[in-house]
Amino acid sequence: MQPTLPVHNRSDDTVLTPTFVPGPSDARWMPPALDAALQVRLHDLMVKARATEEMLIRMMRTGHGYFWIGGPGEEAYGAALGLLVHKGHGPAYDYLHLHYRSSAVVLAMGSEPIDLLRQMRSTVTDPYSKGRNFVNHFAIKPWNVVPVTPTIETQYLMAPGTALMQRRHGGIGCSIVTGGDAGSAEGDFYSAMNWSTRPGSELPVLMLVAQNGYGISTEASTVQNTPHLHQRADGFRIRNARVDGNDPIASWHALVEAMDYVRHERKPFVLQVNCSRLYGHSSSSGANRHDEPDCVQLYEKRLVDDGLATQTELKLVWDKWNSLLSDALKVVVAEPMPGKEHVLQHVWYRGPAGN
Amino acid sequence: MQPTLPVHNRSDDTVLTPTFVPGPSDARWMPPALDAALQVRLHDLMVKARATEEMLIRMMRTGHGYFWIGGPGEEAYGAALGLLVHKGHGPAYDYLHLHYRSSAVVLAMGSEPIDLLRQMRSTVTDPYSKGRNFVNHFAIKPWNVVPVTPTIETQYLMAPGTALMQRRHGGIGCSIVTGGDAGSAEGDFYSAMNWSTRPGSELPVLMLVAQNGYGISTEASTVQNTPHLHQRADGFRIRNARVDGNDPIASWHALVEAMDYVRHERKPFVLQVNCSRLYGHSSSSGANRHDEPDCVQLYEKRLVDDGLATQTELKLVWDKWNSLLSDALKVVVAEPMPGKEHVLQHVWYRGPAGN
Amino acid sequence: MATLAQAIRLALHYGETHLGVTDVFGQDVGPPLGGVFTCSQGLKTAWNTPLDERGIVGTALGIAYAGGKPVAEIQFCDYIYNCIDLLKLCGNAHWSSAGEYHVPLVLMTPVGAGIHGSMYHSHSFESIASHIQGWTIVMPSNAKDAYGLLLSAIADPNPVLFMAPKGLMRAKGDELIPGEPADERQLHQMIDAPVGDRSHWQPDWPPVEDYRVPFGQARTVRAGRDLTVVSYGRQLVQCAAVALDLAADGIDAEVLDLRTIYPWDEAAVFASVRKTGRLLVVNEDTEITNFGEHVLRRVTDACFYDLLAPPQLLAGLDVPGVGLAWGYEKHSVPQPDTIAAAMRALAALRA
Amino acid sequence: MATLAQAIRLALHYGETHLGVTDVFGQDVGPPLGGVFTCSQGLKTAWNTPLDERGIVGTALGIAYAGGKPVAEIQFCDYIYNCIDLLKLCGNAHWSSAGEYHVPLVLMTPVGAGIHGSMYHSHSFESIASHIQGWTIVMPSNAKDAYGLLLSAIADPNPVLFMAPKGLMRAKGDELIPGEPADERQLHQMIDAPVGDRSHWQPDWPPVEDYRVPFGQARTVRAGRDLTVVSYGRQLVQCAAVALDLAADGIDAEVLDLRTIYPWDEAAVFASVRKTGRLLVVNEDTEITNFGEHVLRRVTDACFYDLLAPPQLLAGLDVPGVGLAWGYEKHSVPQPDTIAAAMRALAALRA
Ligand SMILES: Cc1ncc(C[n+]2csc(CCOP(=O)(O)OP(=O)(O)O)c2C)c(N)n1
Ligand SMILES: Cc1ncc(C[n+]2csc(CCOP(=O)(O)OP(=O)(O)O)c2C)c(N)n1
Ligand SMILES: [Mg+2]
Ligand SMILES: [Mg+2]
Repeated sequence: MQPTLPVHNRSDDTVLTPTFVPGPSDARWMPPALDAALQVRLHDLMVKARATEEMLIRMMRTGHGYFWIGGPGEEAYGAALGLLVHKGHGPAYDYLHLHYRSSAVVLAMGSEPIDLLRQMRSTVTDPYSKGRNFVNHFAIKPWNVVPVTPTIETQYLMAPGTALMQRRHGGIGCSIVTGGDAGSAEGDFYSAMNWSTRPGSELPVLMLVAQNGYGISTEASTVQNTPHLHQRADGFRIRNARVDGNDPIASWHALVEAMDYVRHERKPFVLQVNCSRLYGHSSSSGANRHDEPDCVQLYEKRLVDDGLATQTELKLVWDKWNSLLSDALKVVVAEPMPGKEHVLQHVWYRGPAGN
Repeated sequence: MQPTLPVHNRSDDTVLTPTFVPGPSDARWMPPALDAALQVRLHDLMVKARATEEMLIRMMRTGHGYFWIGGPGEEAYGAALGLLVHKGHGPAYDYLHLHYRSSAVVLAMGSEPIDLLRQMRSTVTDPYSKGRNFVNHFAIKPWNVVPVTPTIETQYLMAPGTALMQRRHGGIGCSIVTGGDAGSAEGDFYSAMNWSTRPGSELPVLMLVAQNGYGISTEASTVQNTPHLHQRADGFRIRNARVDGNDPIASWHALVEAMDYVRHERKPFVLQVNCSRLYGHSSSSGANRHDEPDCVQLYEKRLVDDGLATQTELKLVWDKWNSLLSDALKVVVAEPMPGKEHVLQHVWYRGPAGN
Repeated sequence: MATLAQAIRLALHYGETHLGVTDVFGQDVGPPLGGVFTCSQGLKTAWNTPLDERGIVGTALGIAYAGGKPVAEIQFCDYIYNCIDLLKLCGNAHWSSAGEYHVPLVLMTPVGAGIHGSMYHSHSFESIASHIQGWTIVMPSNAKDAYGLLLSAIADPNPVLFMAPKGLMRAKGDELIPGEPADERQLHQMIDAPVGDRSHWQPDWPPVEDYRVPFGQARTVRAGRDLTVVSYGRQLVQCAAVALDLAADGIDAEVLDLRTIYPWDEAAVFASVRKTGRLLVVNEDTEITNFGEHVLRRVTDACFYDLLAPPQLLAGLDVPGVGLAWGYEKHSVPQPDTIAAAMRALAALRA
Repeated sequence: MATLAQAIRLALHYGETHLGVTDVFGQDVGPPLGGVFTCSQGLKTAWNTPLDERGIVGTALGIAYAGGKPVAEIQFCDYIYNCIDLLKLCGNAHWSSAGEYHVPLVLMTPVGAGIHGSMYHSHSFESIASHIQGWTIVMPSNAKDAYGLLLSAIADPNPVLFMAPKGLMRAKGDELIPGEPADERQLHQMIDAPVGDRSHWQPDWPPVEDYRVPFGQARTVRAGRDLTVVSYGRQLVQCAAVALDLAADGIDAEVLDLRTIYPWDEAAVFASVRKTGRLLVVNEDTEITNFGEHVLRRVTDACFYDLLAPPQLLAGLDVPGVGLAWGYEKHSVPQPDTIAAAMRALAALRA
């Protein structure tokens, strides 16, 4: 197979907007074609994610949760990624090593917004952590979404492990790991690249770096010398590229190409997605709206301009999700909170061996 | 200033043998010119180091020490490095963050072989660790040789700290860190590159990677995908090169050029030195002689071929060091061993603050 | 009165201007934020690092080797666990180099629960820390001690771990720091960065003075006859409040604030236990191989025949984390009611 | 009889062939060396990793998540301290994911002094390990227990830390492992890799059988009336030898081998202490916040009124490392003479 996406040329400073190349033909799975219907669906999923995050922030403000951290600004590439995941359980399917701004990914995969509200409110019904972890810390075993780690960048260390099982299993399953730009300063980012390129044991790992320009209050560019983190992969001879993560179509194409390479060459790829951090770092910094490009707004304008949707249709999408979310909130606030009897549950697993 | 050594071109696979470029003129320090006298001196220092290491191995075999690990095979670049160090105390001078194969470096700087014998035998007179640490674990404060860490690669994390103080102090002092090829797999190697390239705070760190092809029993090339580790610096846009570390003249020139850049540009440089591991990993693997290029033998042939020395003269050098070492051993075996009264010494420093 | 966070900031300022501090650094420690708890706002030597704890500790060690005086921060102690090897190197460099080098550095890190911090903003670290050699380990329970301990830490030529209880960061002291303005609004205007754009803001430092809390000296927060309660940090504050309550019921507890966790004030604790015959150690680290068990062992060694009841530890439950929902925290971290129950039970135990 | 290293190798072989082990890996674990102590020679799933402990533990966790059964090795526990955050993640994933995931992995690492290993080949790790939640922690003192504990570890669906005492790696057992050939030269010829070129060597595995040492069960190595000695690993062997010596002097010690350090056999220890009234815990980890102090606390809680003397800990001195010269090791790590002295002193103490 001819790789279709050139290795990033370090002196080329332009943002990559790859042209669409049909995905690989695979008996079991193919990326859906990005036709008009899918463009509309992408919008729906982006709104699903944004509306959910905005509800989470409202919950935090109104005392229905202690702390918010999440993904507004990462819906465009997130929704595309969620749709492109080869979803299922076990090494035939993709593993997801996500960070805490990945709501769009799991919502596009089919998660229910109400479950995020549950984790936000720390109810005992929270399926991801039973009220133990902050919101957006997922764990969804039927879909290979491994527990989101509260420690930055450790997820990169685990991806070679799942990818090794996938390499052995055969097929097209890959391990997808996401993280932030500041977090790439941890040595773990490099360990992942090193472990994914062991000679003769190259691994199908798709490493995403969400470059939003910040780590909490710190401008990433003031503490790391690179406008383009994906180029750090150059030193490992790993193919890499970057894409405008605020553009779902560009992200889609870039992901299709990167995944095509990872799935079929069974080698790693580093993809930088430039995106916004629309409500700042977390509720600790106020969770106020920031003046940065809003991928949902930009995409809505484009859909209208391209004649794929009308303002009214777009508004209906928002209404649909907002009303679903209001209903969900009503359910969630009535659900029980964990008590003493839950504290010692799940310290030890007592079921059968194997995973 | 025009950098004289080009950034390593990743597609260029040839070993770099830079031509000599006069060192920078600096009021306080200049690299000595590599004239005939210095070429002979390099040989003397290489033999000093080799003879010392061979004595250490003999001590291990004859019960004068529990464990040996050291630097035979790293004398050529080590002696050159030792001579090129801007030696002294405090941030005006170079800091050395060495690993456990650096005997040639400190011996070329002027250390006495007897002190290595003391550490080998764990006598109370061992100036580096008072019999606490394995041999070749130096700590020489008057020369800014910071304690050699038994943990692989952690020395790379400290070099940006000393280099930061040197950056502030001004002048030409730099921080030199050495380590092995296998050890570069630790994330710490990358952390050091990241911390040395913070925008506006670039640091004068010379990072050396001694590529001997092995980590203990493991062929480095079987677990890391790179024939040329220095290229990992590409991802950080750090200048890098490699040199035949078995050739003291080539090493000298490469070091002069790399140091020139680091000292005056105040930026990092990664230099890979290809070398041999002549007696295997350590006494654990037997410390037997391996069939690899021997830098001392190769250099002796060259000196004779070039008419810079006769076989007789070379033998005199060996005799000088060997007899000095025999005398030293007699002294050392009569020296006291640490006892109960030494165990709790130096847990806390009780002298004045400041270093 | 200054809050604990302000006291830290004042101490760092004093350290920069009088004690040779060259660098205060860590994630978000420099402008614009000045630390997630504002502890390093307005400091002239404060700077932001890459998000890399190993790099932070390694760089601190390098700075210390090269004659600087670094005060490095790990943003939360929950993120220190990838650096234990480096902490060990800091603590053993003096010994391993036979006294050739020493390591004058301070590492600051916020610890403990009490802020609904969930699994990774609720850790305690004193148990593992006290198992690492060569470090002095301190934890203040109030602003003035924070100031005094931090100055002692900065002045010390060995590595010092300064742990600040998260839950007390905004707690105001009840004693002025020497040189602190009496009016706390004035202090606020002088040293707290404004909301919004801070690029032109400069602090107006009050003339704080040298004040040291010596290492290894506990403070008797409340004298009493019936039992000895040893604690530190946020739990000390809870213990002191509970002791006051119980006094009304005729239980007269002596409460000691350890302040220095290692090396700790054995003499003060032994003297108190010899008087009361009963000991309760309270902390919120998890209970298996907990530093309090070390205190219990030493007390059992030294005061066995004075003990009227088995010495007790009240600590965090041995669970993998402090869960976010209040039900988890309430039932896994000592709370006033569990402290009161433990004190009552111990007072009632007969030898 | 098999050595402890051979027993580990046999257990890994059994694990590969009968218990679903998919990967045995770590630094120098695969061919040609098969582990610095030869524990993984000849195994079909053994492979060499990059020199990167964080990568090793992270990869093990990933393999476990993806349905594999990894047995990862940290070459010496002295090099595990940059991974404590990852050990915590392994141990809390089941709890934090509310039971969604669990982590069936085994981490092996050699521990302890006794081989002139100097500062970084002499560490003990049980104190910090037991402070991390979600792990079962075991340490055998003989070859057969090593085999049985390792099979239990492999079969367990939770993370298990298997610590092998360095100083006992070459010690031969005195009981055959089920299926082990009775002639140890035969075993050697079957499973020890030849010196020199090994590229064509294949082991000839004996038909070893399933044999498990259950977790949490101590073993009474010697019954006695006068005092209880609790230990494990290399120190247990020393304690047992000393107890035999002291019996000649009329001091009749009961010696328990804990085998599982966490969760440990409280019932057995309590029963023994209730009988003897005296407890000595012996290990070689450093003494401040030492796992033995936890045992002491629980015993004090449960058996205070049965104690005839303060329960004691004999552990490593609180120094930054075990120095290389024998004078350091002798005076900082428990030795037969210090163990004997501690046992005599305890037996002599009157309540
Ligand atoms: C190991 C570790 N260190 C520090 C933190 C605290 N922390 C949480 S998020 C964050 C910033 C992350 O920035 P980046 O990686 O750019 O991701 P972003 O939040 O911008 O998406 C920090 C420092 C942490 N969670 N883990
Ligand atoms: C953190 C850490 N892990 C493992 C070891 C054990 N160890 C000592 S030397 C060595 C191999 C180092 O290989 P390399 O870096 O190539 O250096 P070389 O010995 O070849 O000079 C290993 C694994 C260690 N000392 N520190
Ligand atoms: Mg960011
Ligand atoms: Mg090597």
